[in-house]
Amino acid sequence: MTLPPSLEAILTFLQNWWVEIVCGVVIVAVVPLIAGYVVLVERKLMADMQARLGPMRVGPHGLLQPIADALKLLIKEDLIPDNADKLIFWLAPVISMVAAMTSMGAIAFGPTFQVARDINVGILFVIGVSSLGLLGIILGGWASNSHYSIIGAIRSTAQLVSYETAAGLAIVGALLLAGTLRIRAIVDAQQQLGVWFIFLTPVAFFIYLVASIAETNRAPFDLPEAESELVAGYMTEYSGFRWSLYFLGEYANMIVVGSVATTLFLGGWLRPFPNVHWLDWLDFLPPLIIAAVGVYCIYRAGKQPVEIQIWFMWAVALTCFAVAVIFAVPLFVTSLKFILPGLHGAFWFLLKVSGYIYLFMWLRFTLPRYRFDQLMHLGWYILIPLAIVNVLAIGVAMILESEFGWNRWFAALLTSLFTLGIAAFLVNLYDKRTAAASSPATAAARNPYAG
Amino acid sequence: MADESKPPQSPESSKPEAPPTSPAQPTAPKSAAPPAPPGAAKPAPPPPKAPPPVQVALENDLTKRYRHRFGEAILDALEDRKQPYLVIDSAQLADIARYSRDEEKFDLLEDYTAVDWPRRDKRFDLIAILYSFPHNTRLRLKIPIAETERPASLVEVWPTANWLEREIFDMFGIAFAGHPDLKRILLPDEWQGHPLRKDYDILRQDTAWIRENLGIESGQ
Amino acid sequence: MLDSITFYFFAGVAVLSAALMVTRRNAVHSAVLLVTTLLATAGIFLQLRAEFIFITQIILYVGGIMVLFIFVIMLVRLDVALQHMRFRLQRWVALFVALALGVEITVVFLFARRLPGQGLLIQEPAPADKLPPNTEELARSLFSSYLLPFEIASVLLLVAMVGAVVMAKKRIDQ
Amino acid sequence: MGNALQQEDTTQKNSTLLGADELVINMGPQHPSTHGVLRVKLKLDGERVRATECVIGYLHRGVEKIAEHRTYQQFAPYVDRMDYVAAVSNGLGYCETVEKLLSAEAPPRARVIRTILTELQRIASHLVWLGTHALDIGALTPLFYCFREREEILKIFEKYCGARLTTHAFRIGGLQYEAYDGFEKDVERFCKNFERRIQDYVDLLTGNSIWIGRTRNIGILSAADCIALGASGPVLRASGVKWDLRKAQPYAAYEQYQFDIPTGTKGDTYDRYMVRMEEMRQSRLICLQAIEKIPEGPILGKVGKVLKPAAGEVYHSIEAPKGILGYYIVSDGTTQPYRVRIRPPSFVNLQALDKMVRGHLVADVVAIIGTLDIVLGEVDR
Repeated sequence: MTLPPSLEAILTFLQNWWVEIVCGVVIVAVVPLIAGYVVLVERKLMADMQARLGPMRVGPHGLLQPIADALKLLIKEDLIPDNADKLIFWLAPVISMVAAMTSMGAIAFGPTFQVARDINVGILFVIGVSSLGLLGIILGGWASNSHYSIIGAIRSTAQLVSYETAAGLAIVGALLLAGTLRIRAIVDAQQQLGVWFIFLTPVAFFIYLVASIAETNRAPFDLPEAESELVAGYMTEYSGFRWSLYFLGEYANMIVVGSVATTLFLGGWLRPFPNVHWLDWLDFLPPLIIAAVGVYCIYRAGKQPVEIQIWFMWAVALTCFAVAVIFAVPLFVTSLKFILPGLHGAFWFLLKVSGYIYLFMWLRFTLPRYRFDQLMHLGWYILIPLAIVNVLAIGVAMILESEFGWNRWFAALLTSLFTLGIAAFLVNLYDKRTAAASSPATAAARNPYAG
Repeated sequence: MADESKPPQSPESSKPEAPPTSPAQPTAPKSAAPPAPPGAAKPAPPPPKAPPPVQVALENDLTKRYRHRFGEAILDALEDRKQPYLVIDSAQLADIARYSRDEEKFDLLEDYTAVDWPRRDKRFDLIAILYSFPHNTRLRLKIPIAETERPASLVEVWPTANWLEREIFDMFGIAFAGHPDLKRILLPDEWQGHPLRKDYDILRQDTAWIRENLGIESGQ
Repeated sequence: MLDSITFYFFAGVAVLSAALMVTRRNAVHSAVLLVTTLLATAGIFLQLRAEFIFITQIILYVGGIMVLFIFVIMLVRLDVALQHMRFRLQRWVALFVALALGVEITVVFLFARRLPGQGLLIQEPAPADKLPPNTEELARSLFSSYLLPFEIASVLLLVAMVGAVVMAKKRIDQ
Repeated sequence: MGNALQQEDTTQKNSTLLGADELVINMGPQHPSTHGVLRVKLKLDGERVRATECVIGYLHRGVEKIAEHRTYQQFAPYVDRMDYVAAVSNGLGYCETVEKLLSAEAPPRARVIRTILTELQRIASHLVWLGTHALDIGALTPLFYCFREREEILKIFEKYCGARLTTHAFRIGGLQYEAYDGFEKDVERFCKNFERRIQDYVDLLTGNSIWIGRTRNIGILSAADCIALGASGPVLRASGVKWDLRKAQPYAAYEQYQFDIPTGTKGDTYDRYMVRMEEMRQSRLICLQAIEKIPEGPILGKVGKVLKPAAGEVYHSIEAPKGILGYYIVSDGTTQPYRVRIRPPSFVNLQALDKMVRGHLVADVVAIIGTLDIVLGEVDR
């Protein structure tokens, strides 16, 4: 049987790329769901910290709330303001979401899960493409033709441009240690060194943490959408489905920055102490944790008021057990050992990302919001100088280690202390400046956007 | 909302101009502190029974100082339920206010309002309630003015008078001379009528405004 | 086969959006179309296995420069400003430049066809997986053979930056 | 009207935004943080405020006019609807004023219970302020903590008089209801808990550098400005004037209790925050002192069923949570007041807004509106 050449080409194409295509489809299909559940978790956490229950109505403990929300958003009336630039208004949220999802493609969720081929500028790809979401924000703000929107867009742009600089410089620190831009190679470098980079360059991690919160527009840096000042910032005029695209983009971005931080600083998919063999029992943790979740569900099932909720809880519990068994099998069956790193790697990776996102949420519920000029000052006067000094310090430490044979830990400690000293100095300087400039009379002369 | 004590004015009357005093005006504002020009214009009201006098003439250092300083401009000094007040001539209002603030240390204009006595010659009483932080005392100034009169604005003396005078203008239609930004404050700018005047019925409203701006027939 | 499809796709998008860009009246639309052109060009870079240039194109041009572009367009009414700037010979100048460019491209193409192996048209490109790692190669040549131009360029940028700060500061102080 | 303004502005937008000219932004009346239907027109240069204009009156109900057509008792519930966040204080002011007009006095027991309820109301009002103020500045969580505590207070009100928000707790001449069984216990339990709870807010906000950065040196109002503009209450005390009507001219039963008047030094937003926090602690102390010994005796003085005050007039003011709340009542000897004038603290304090926000950023406007602690029901009446 001979196939026409065009069909054959398509078949070879599919043969070569089917994993990537499937993963891509999975990302597009699953990320909205994950984002929805991240929102649910956020609401539940917020409720817990604020002495209330959070969503409880749709499904047991509100577990189906994200689906209800998604349905509501989909069937909402799609409003476009009269004076809006229709084309751009339509395009902007799509840009935001596409950028976030595309950048997710290059992230390695485990040693084997990665949509894009492991291109040798992987980490730059993630950062560069996710920053394109900015275009969506700025265009959306402009196209809405409303004051609140445009001020939100201006703030957003200024904020992202400033904090991307700091984030980029912080990443350079980790990249220097890894010596590569390739995502898998970065994690491998951490395995070879036997240490996560957060311990070698804590300052860089801290800078990245702050900058990534600012980049994803989360509190305390959520000025572009500060609801008490700008209603909803650049999203003011958006509703329904378009609004949900922005929303998705925001949460997908959170996952992206969490993944970048995990890859660069938290050892990616490596379990704690990957090289220490007497700690190999840590491999049993993932199935145990998942099984524990199942046990908890059974425990709660008895307390559900409605019968269907009891069944639902049992279903969740059984799913957990099934997953736990899947995780446990390669530990015992030698012939299946080869899937161990992939499976457990994904578990550890997602666990770390969740921890990072949890930190975001915790900060959001605890801290008041910065004012715009304060935000810019923090970025330009503290984080960026600090990041530059940090890059220099890491370079010095590496030379001390390789050329002068210093102990790695000693060099890292010394340079971190040095950088922290600079940080203290900068904060001190900043405090003095603000004390001098805080009265409106003198402050009026300065433009907040000038930084 | 209907008020038992008097026949409600028909709410449909969209005519913005105030109709003449409603026939069943409940009472004559008789007994309260008749200021300088009493008598003639005021028809004899029917006082149900003679109450014991609660307003007594006041004579102390404070009133003496005021009288000494302003003489005839202090029309009367009285005390009502142990609260002193001076009835003053509106022509000297600004001077007396400034003197009160600077010399007598009444540094806070606690409130500034008006009362409408439609049957009186001088239709309105402006009421300024002063408080002195150093002496912890209050003093009321009562300034009778005629309907057409434009009393001096006190914004220069007490900046807080700004919105208070705007409210008086809004509610009573008393225009203050020299106020920096005299316009309505609580009611819409285009509203007709001044609600706290006694001839403005409680059921009345600017129906035309409501129809035009709210798109409904009546605000009741 | 696939390579050709993607190439023609990217090239087509680039040319089309470039053409649309110059014909749009709305400056923001033009900017968005320019972004599309740049992205399509970036795609071609990626196809050539020039990952570093690809990502630089995206980060610098699309993420940085274009955002500032749009920022300025949004805030300043460009159409008004342009009306002041427009002069009558513009059309002829544009025509002349376009013609010159067209002639240049034609000549280059003709010569490239005639002289194979002379740089412009590689007869037998090396297979993709045998190419030297692009990023490392770029870094090596930048920091060895082209060190001086590279440093000069960075000093130039520094000068520009300082100049911009000085100008902005002067305006604020007024 | 709002639409017209918006229209007019959009046309100017493009040419003015960066041109360092002026941008007029219309904040409210439907804006998340104008605490009701306040509309503020902001003239901006970039994000800096050049001038403001408040447009109020959206909630105007003509309370003063209504008063002229109601008997003295009938009007009492209306005052609860002005500052609906502190209805008990409004009622206290009105009842005491009418009592003065009648030359009557509430019996001692009534006065002590009035004091307790009013102080609880002060705490509740300040809690609403703290929660919303923190929310405006971006701290989400304190709001829920504050409302949790406020709920305890409202429960006490509910048990006492059946209503939670617009309580109408007092009657002219004293009280309608006797304190319920276990009233003292409830108040005491609340006060005991509240000490710990207030520490939570302090932990969340007081030392937080972002909070300090957002409130220090923001919206400074000097003592002289405060007095000139008539600003009273915590706003006045935060600028260093140690003055409180509860001490200066004691009413209800305040002269029996020991408490401090907290003051600030600078008169900025942070000082006002500290003053109100300390006021809550002091109110708690007053409540604790008051429940220790509530005198026995009648709760309603002899005022008669039909109130016919002798012709004349009276002015009386109390220290409401938001400032001086004054009532000026003119009687013509009938059962209905001839004129009731209410001196609303929010209305007068709001006047200071313009002075406070000039030169600050848009974000500070929100903080300053919050720190003024206005209730639009009272501003507009």
